[in-house]
Amino acid sequence: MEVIEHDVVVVGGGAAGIRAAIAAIEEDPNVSVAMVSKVYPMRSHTVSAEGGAAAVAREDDTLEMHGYDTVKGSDFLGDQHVIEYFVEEAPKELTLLEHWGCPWSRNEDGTVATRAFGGMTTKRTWFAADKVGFHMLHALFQHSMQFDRIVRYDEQFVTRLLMEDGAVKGVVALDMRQGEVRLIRGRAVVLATGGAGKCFPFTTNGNIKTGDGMALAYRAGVPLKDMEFVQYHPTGLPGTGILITEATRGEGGHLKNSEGTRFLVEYDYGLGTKAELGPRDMISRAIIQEIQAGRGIEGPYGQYVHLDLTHLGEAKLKERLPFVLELARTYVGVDPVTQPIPIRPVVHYMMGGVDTNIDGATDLPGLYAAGEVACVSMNGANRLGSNSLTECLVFGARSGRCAVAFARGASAGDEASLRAQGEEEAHRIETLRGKNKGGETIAGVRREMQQAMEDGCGVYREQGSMDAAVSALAQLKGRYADLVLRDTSKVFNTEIIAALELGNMLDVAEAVAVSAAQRQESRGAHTRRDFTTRDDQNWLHHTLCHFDPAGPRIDRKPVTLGHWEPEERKY
Amino acid sequence: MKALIERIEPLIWVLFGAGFMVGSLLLPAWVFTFGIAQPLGWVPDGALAFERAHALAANPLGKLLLLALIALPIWNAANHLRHFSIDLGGYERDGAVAPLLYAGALVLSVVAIVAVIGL
Amino acid sequence: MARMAHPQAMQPAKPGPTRTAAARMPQKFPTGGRYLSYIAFGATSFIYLYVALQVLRMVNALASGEAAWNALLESLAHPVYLAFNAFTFLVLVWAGWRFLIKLSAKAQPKKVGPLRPPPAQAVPPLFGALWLAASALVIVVLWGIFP
Amino acid sequence: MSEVTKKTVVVTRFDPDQDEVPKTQSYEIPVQSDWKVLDALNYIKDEVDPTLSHRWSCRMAVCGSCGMMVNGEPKLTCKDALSNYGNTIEVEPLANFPVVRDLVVELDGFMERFKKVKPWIIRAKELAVEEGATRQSPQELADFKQWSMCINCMLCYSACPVVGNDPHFLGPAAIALGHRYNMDSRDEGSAERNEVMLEEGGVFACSYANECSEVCPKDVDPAAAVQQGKALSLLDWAKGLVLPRGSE
Repeated sequence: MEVIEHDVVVVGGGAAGIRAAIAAIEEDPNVSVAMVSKVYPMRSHTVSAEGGAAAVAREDDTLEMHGYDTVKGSDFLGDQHVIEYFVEEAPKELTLLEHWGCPWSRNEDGTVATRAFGGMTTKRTWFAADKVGFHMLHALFQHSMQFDRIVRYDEQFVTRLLMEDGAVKGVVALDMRQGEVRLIRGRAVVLATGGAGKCFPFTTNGNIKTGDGMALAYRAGVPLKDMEFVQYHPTGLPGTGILITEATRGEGGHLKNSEGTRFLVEYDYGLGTKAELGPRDMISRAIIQEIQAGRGIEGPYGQYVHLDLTHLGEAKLKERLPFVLELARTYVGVDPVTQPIPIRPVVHYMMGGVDTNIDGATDLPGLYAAGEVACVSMNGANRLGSNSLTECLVFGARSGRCAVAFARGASAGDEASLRAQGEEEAHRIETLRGKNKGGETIAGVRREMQQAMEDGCGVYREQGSMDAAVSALAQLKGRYADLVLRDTSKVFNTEIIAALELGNMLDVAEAVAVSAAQRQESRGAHTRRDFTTRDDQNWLHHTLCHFDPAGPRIDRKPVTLGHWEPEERKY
Repeated sequence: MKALIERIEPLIWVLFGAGFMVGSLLLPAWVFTFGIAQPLGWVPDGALAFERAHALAANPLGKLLLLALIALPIWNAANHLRHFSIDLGGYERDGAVAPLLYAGALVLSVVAIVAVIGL
Repeated sequence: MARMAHPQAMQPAKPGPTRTAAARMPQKFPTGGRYLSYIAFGATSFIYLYVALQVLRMVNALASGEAAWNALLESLAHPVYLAFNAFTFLVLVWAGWRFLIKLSAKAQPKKVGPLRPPPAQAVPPLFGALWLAASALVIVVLWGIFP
Repeated sequence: MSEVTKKTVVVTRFDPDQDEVPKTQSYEIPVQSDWKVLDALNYIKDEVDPTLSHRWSCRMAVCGSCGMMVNGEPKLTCKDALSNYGNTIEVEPLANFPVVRDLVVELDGFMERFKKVKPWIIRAKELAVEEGATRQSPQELADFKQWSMCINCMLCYSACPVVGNDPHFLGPAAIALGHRYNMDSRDEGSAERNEVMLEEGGVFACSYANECSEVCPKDVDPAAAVQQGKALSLLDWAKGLVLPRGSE
């Protein structure tokens, strides 16, 4: 078995992972960093983010305002010391990206342009037309290529964390090309593997968003935090779930029902004058309510409402939202210049994730996490649009730096014991490959899992449906053991990867359902029909979900409040 | 030889581009005149009579233009044929083909210079 | 079956860890679809070479005297020559269009140091106008209109 | 759901553990009228034959994973509608690339070329964060924006005859990326990059078939970048004749 040694191992090659790797080199140019990713880094799902990245840039804006917007957006479940750090670092990180070549859109005077976004009081979202994630990812990746001390391991799927004496010492990675397992040792490991949107059937997320890092940490004993908070983006294309950016509304787009009415203005959804510039959780609920009130439009993939951009004019759409034009024309055959776009709420983002502190550190020594995989607790119960790209940079950088500092004082571990863990993992994968007995297919179990999640953990939830999801998932995990695999080839065996990913998703999905079923209130994205209001008395705390072979175990953790007192969330 | 060609590749490209430019702009009308209009008797009498033609050609500007009309399209052809040969015959032959073509172009350019000076 | 590509085409410097199937060229190459125009464009080199040699021949004729010049003009009236030159003319117009309008227009850098050539959309009409002007000039001079 | 019909998808299969050379396999499957070619492949993978290997992720034409040859043309399969074709669709791995498995091609050759053009901002003196964002006018942005839109899907490499014939060629996407940085007002590295552009397999290896631009799903127009790169690196080449290397 091949054994490779580095100081820091970063798992994931999206915005958070690359930023962490670069930060590690900035912290110490002699450190050696492994960047391990199951796809070539430019394929990472950061690439699909569209609308922008938030950071205070304008004269009329303040850190205080960005902080307050974020805290309020989080329905007061965000940790306020984390949010304060975030808003302070945000402008620096986006400026760095500017220095590294990100093609930010510009004002006439050459300064960086900003646009309005949901839940933000002023224009503070930096953008590069409507392909911000794409440009940020490519700028980061290309910038990172000049550092020879960042060694990439592309198309290597991490299946397990190497442990010794209760600390992380590296990872076991399955080389997809060769079908062989290798050990990538590191005295600190940063998880940056993104979210788990593929636990749901209808999502903006790409095929690779299977909660791998969450499952790795979870099984190693790190709790998953606030998993019940799953963000539904209000505007996805019916059928495919392809994201139509919130920037459409930031630039002045309107949401309309079957009667052609701007329902966010016409009816009271608690959004006041914000209307289309409200936060995602509230707008998603409003859309579902419109549909349930019989004001949706019937389509081949169920009811939807309209996103109307026709009044913005072709010139502005081409300049600011060219990707939206391309997506609507290609995937629903609609030209937004002249026609409204059909949209409905779609699973977009996991506010929850691996429980970390402000350094990105978990309770497991040597293990760090940043980006969507992590829950550093800046998003609380609902993330504001355009905060997550910035989050990847701010906390990717911090966890990269902290990982280097940790690695300095940590031992490399005993090779023999680590090898034994690798052999064990190699054996597990070997027995899975081409396991031609069993009655369950990957696609079948995956489909049932996704259905259970949609039924139980949708925009609106209630005890019965969530409990049903919990038991369905427990049953599916049993059936997972009976999976049949037919591909015996070692070379680029995507079937075995899909099986491992499904295993990860089942663990993460169960954590989501169990966390959701126990929170008896409505807060942010967690909206219950049977507990319709927020209950700060009993539920102003984080949920921790611990892995246990017998079933997830729930625990709580206090929220760090600060100078923003919880208040009713109205816009 | 390969190294030399690689070193002067930009120069060859300039000659190629200039040849294509001159060839595109001037040669269609030229060929139309001499190859089609003149034989069909469309060109006014005397316009292409020896005295007038010689006078035009022997003028310094005329000489320069004639040189451009001969030498540059030859470089255009040589470089374009080189790529044509890679397309159809593969890259491995280029080591022999390219020097041959460029040497040919060079020889013909010298011939053209001598001929034009001799006017 | 498509032609094989070069054995080293798109291979990494150090061969990958597993055996690969050899790269193939696109199925339609060289004579299918758009490749046909491209290859035909390459073949126009022969025409340019032919025309250049014809011009060289004219220079030689002019240098040799009136008899040679007249003989040359005479020879061009031969039907085979006439037909081939008509074909040559059409080829030159097509190649000129592809080179000037389709390919060269967008090959102009957006900036060269502090200089900014005209914007890309303006270049094709500009080149078109230049082409017409140059052709007109050739006709005017050769047809004896001026000087 | 939309209307369902039957189509035959003929897919290239290659398993280096078993096959000497690639072969084809046909699948007759029910397809929906709004499906893309990728949806058909995913249906085969999920419901018919889980041993089929292909790369894909975002299914919204931006991650660049799912480039393949569809009826002989390089296509982004998540963007290419099945309705563009008749009842039989032929899907092959990208041309001009060595094939790792089924529809999966070797990408490391590209990654090396990509790095060669130094696709990052080069400055004599790096800026500090405290200096704030550089000013760049909308026009300066427009000078390079188009070249920054490449998603590295490799369709241009599959269309380019030079890529298939000349093993040294940097290729359209890599050169376009180098050009993107050369044209960026924040960058000072064009001299360094043009040395690479002038090497064997650099810009002058291009024979301007323009196929890269014909097949680009993002309208990057790499062919234009390569030609502009020829003109601009030419200036550096001429400068190099006058001033010996290393002076200045």
